[in-house]
Amino acid sequence: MSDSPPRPSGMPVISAKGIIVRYHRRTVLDVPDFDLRDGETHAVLGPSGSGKSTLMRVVGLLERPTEGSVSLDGVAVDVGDRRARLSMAAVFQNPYLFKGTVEQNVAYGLALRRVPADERDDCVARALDRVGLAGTQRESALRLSGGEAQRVALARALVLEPRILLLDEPLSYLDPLIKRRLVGDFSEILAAEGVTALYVTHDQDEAMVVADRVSIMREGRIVRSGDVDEVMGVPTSEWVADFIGMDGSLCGRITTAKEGIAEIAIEGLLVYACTDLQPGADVLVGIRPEDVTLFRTADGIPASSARNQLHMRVDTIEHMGSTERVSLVTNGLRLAASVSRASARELGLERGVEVIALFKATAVRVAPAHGVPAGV
Amino acid sequence: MSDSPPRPSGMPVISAKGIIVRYHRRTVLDVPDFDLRDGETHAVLGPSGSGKSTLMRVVGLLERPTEGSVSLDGVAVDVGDRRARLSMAAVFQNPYLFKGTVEQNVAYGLALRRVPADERDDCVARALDRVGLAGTQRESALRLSGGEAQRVALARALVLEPRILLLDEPLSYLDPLIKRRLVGDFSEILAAEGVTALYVTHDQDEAMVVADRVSIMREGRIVRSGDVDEVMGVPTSEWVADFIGMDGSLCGRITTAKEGIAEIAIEGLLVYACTDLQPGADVLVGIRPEDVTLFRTADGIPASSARNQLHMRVDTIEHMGSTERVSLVTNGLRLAASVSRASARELGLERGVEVIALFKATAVRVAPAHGVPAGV
Amino acid sequence: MEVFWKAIAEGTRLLAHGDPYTYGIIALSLRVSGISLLIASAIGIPAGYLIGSRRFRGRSLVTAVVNTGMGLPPVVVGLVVYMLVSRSGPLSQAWTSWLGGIMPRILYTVPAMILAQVIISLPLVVGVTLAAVGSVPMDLRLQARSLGASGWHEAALTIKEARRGVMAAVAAGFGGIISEVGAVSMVGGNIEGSTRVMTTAIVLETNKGNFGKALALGFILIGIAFLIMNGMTWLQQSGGRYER
Amino acid sequence: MEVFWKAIAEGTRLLAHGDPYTYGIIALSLRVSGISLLIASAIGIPAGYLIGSRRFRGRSLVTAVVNTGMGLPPVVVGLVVYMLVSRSGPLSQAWTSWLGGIMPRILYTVPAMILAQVIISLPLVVGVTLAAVGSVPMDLRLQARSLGASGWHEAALTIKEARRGVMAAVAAGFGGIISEVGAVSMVGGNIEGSTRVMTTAIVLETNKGNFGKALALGFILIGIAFLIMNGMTWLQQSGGRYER
Amino acid sequence: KKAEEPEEPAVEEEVVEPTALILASTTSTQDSGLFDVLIPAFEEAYPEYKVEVIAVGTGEALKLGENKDADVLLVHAKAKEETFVAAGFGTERRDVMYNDFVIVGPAADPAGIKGMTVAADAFMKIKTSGALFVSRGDDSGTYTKEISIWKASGETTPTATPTYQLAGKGMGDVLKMASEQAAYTLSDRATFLKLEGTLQLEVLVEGDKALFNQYGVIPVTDATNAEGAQAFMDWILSDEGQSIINEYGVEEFGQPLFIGNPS
Ligand SMILES: Nc1ncnc2c1ncn2[C@@H]1O[C@H](COP(=O)(O)OP(=O)(O)OP(=O)(O)O)[C@@H](O)[C@H]1O
Ligand SMILES: Nc1ncnc2c1ncn2[C@@H]1O[C@H](COP(=O)(O)OP(=O)(O)OP(=O)(O)O)[C@@H](O)[C@H]1O
Ligand SMILES: [Mg+2]
Ligand SMILES: [Mg+2]
Repeated sequence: MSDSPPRPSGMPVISAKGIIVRYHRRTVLDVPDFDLRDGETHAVLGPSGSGKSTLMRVVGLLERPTEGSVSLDGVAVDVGDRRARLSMAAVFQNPYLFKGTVEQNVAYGLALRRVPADERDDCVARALDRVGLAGTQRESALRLSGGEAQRVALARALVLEPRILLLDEPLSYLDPLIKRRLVGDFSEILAAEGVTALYVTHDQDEAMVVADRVSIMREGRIVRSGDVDEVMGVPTSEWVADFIGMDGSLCGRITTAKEGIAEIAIEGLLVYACTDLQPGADVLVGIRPEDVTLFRTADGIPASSARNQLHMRVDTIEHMGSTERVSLVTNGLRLAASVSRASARELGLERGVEVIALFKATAVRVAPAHGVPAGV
Repeated sequence: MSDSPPRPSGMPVISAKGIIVRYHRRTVLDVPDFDLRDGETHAVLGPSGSGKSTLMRVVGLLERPTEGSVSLDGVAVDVGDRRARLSMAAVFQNPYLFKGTVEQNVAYGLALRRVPADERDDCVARALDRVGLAGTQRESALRLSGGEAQRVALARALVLEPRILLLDEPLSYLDPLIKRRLVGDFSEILAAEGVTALYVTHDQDEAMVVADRVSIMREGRIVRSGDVDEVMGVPTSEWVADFIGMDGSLCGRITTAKEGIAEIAIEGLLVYACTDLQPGADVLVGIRPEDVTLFRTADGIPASSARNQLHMRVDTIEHMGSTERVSLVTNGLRLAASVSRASARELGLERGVEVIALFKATAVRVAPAHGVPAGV
Repeated sequence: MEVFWKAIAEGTRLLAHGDPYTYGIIALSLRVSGISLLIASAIGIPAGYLIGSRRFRGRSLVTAVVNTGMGLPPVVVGLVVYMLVSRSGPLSQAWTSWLGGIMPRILYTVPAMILAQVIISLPLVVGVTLAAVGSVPMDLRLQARSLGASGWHEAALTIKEARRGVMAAVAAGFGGIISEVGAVSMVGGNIEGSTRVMTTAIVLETNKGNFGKALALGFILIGIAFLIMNGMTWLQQSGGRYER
Repeated sequence: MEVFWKAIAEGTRLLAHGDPYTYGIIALSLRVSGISLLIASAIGIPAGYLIGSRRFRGRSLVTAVVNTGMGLPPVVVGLVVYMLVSRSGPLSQAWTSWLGGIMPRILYTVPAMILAQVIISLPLVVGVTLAAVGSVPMDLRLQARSLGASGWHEAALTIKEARRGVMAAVAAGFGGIISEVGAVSMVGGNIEGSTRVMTTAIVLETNKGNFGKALALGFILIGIAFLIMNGMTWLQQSGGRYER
Repeated sequence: KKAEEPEEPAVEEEVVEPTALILASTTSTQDSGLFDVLIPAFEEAYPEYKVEVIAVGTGEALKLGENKDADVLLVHAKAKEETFVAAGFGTERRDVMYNDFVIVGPAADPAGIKGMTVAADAFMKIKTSGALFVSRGDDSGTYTKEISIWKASGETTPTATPTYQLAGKGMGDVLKMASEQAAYTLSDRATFLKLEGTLQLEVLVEGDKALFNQYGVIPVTDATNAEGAQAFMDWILSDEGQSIINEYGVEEFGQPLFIGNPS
């Protein structure tokens, strides 16, 4: 009869059912089923305007949906349930800081929870240190730079050590240096016993580092949801492929399987992959551009442990900063490779050039094709 | 005696001299010399709080610096010079939208410039289309999602087709899909005849795509400034190296040079690079992690056209999303390699493992070491 | 309670029967307070914008002075204006001695009442406007400037952003003068047919002991104020469609 | 101009000599208006917060009603309060008939004046507060809630964020009553030593033809209002250090 | 060191809280300053009462009596007072004192009424000359008197015209208005004498019987403090009260402002 029995890990902490949010008759959110499981970090990705922030507001009991209900630990809760809200803390997309000092901002939630002042000071100092703003306690919160403000908003939530963290693009204003550090910190904080997090982001790398599960949203709906490797590795629709930066996934069928290595027939070509699926299974196959190495056919193929070697033709080349994204085709099959600018120059890559795409069997992600809705 | 003689390209359009900005005695900006050359896109990178936004406000004639002066086309200008301001348009870090519709926001600057209403409508429609918000004219600007708001702010500036664009992290809220599209668009807009841009960003890849020149700021000072390849390729201090995600640059001396390929001695090792510098020159050498391929020594070195092969040891491995950043050392020399997660697993990379780092001579960036201040 | 119902009935009767006396003082009240409000807004909103949006030394002192102005006793304002425009006041004296002419009498005329009402409503308009304008973020104004806004455009935008507060300022100013009696009666004289407005009429009826008629006029005044405020609120909220 | 200097000198003299009559009416003015303001703020700020921060049907109507309240003629308020508390008024009648006792007289006492002043200042406090509160972004309030704020905390934070506007509201309310004369003289009776406040004293002196003394009292009133407003402005701005 | 002083027994003086006696009167009486000497003298004679003066227009004063919000009235509109008593709102009405009205106007006297002895004739002359006349235009005793004079002159009650202003204000204000506009008006002598220094007006017509201004005292029926009201009436009609009335003003103006004529 203890009032908080240990919940089996993986049980939904928060679950939202039949959520519909309409503004002026426009439906901006239509999510029949969404949950945050105990201890997981659930990343939500999606294009701008797809309803991520709205979903966060609904799950965070900050906005009452037009339809549907949210429950916490299996009990239906509402916007008015302050006890439920007290177990959460949110970081909004825009860092809405309160008038006053940085310290007053970070200590806000602690004060509400009646944490004694001296304890509070310690917590605040630690939280500020964590976000790289040690010693800024007395500064005015409204005079901070964009990134500083965002970090204060982050500290303000982290300092509460809540059971549930709701983070809406918490690192969007930050430079790679501090971001790298904070992402590392996050995975630590979020991995800690019992912290459940909803993590809205537009940075897939960030999502892959921190998240256990990923949901991809589009126009108010969740179009793909699952474990991070699965979702990010094997896109189930062209749109998702495009969104996560892959050139679509390939449909094939396993022809043989031996010692954990399956031979998959795709459009007449054979691809080797590590999978436990059995011959005859229809599968989706995804290969991340980063895992594909290119060679000019003229140079001959070097000896390599990589099992997959496909002769392909360069279709398009896209600038992506320090790398080039090369789209490859061979009779209907499409693949992308990410190569450094220098290599691209060296290899003389341009539209129509013939190359060999090399990738390892372990780099090929495979998912069963059935059960995946065709439309999305 | 035409009133706008064609200026030779590359002349400073805006130049700021001896700028110092102090808030409450704290110096947040100390930039003796900064200019935007005609037609260039000048990216400003730097950690949070380093003074990027402040620099933009000063250059954009939105804030009078404590000391120093700004001139436009060689003529000293001030916050009060509206004519000077009319040739610029800015996108702030936070999308400050005005109350009213999306259309009213985007048309704001046009209305100020007395563009006739029907022409205005066309321009607005085109600008909104460009940022992927076609048809949202009549929506309330204050009800948009974070990314939508940012794009409206962007459209509001782009629609003016100003001579000088000031962009403060204009894409920070956007997902990769729309970002990729907009970055592409930007390089087009910015490459157009006569558009000069200051582009504050924390995304190096973005900077590398759009920028001609880069300045890196730290604690209110510009610590590195130059052409994009130079700055991003060869860090001149450990801090800059860290910031741009490289493991420091290496100091060496050119021993021989033949057919454009130089042999550079670094800490007793030899590295081959493509450079025009002559033997005897002291140089800094930088290699981007993306250009380094790793092989397990046990597997033997494959035949390769890459001239540089260094035997090294894995020092640390850091999660970076879909890739792993592997730090390598060999007697004092330090190098980073970026490998896919799958490859890292395959190669069994972990601290202490011996590997061969393979990189091409063309991937080695070389800069003369003299003239580079030692401290920064 | 009966007396109130009676008063409302009486008020309705006065209006319905088109009583020229009543309509006359209603019209004058609206004219005097309307013109005063226009003048006070024309001066007060820009002044409030300047004080509220600029940072300068002594700003808090200026704010305190303005706030004090909200507490100017109308009687004192009336007295001061009276002294200025009285036959023996400095204004008339100066006029007479410098210009050799007789100053047209303005005491006991509508202009004197307007002068007093402007003085009374100005601090209200300025004080509330400056507080409202101060809540518009600096960066929003910078953003406008960065798109090419001149000082005027920036001011217009800021006032538009602070519209609700500015409207409250105008409403407070209007409320302060439409209901004011001390100053208008002192400088206007409450002359039937020329300077009698609703409030002075109410006071007169009260002094006569005609509480019913006084209340009736009071209710008419309140009703008219409501119609005007409703119109202003409608303006104030009409932008609300696009606000959060 | 001389008359003004004389009045200021006279005012200073009255204060310096510790004239008990003057100090008495100053003290009473401050007590009456101070208590009224406290009551009006205690009711008006929360009410302004609720109206300004909630979205509900009829909000603009409520706003218009509140704004109309800013234009309540003090004489009418005085009249209504008088009728309520008069011996033949409904309140006394009810008291007498239901409870069988004689209601303690409140006409011509301080409580009656406070009642009238609360009615006069309440709409000002509510109206300006609601406009100020409306300018606090919804998301800021959501952010507070997401950190565990209850409704009360959220209200406190919102009012703190809108502090300048709320202070302007209180200042306007104070200005409205410290300078008010119609209602207090009607329900207070301007009785020397018990209900005579500064404004009624000014009117009395004016009627007696003692313009100098009237002005002197007026300047004292303005001086006191300035001191109080200065204190409030100081409070209002003290947070400014942390504001943009 | 703290000395242990024996607790001194507090001398419980028998202080009876005086009961309030509300006197509704006219502004002119209050403005004349008479109450400043009259009230303290009464309170000395009757320490059990504390007089609270409510100075309003005669009409409002009667209304306050009607509502029983005043205990005793001191007003000057004889006809109305009698109606008031007849309606049962007052127990009785007694004459207290009178002062007289004077017709005042600018020294230049454009209507040429100076020295006239019949008020009604003077009014006619002002009217026919086209000079400006400022009337109280309220329900005050003065206005009531003015109307009766107009009636005596054969005129119907005048209405507002450019030369006849209905001010609807107190005596002091109307005098100021007349002074400012170089106009004529009817004033009670007391107020005029009190304000004479601030005005550019002179007494032009005085002494007509018709200009007498009778003040009466009325205790309110069922008053809260009926005893006090009675006491006040008795006292003001007594020799003590009357002598104070007859002396007030002599020192300052060389003539009394009010002349007692108790009935
Ligand atoms: N209060 C509102 N009234 C009307 N429409 C709204 C409101 N709030 C949000 N919307 C709309 O709902 C949609 C979803 O908004 P939401 O903020 O959830 O998007 P998002 O996924 O967070 O996007 P972003 O990545 O750009 O922040 C958007 O198109 C937005 O315009
Ligand atoms: N008005 C101000 N008063 C005091 N300090 C300020 C003010 N504005 C900015 N600062 C400080 O100046 C420094 C530089 O600010 P700035 O906004 O230029 O940084 P930034 O490089 O744009 O950072 P970010 O990437 O986080 O936006 C910060 O430390 C900030 O706290
Ligand atoms: Mg969002
Ligand atoms: Mg910035």
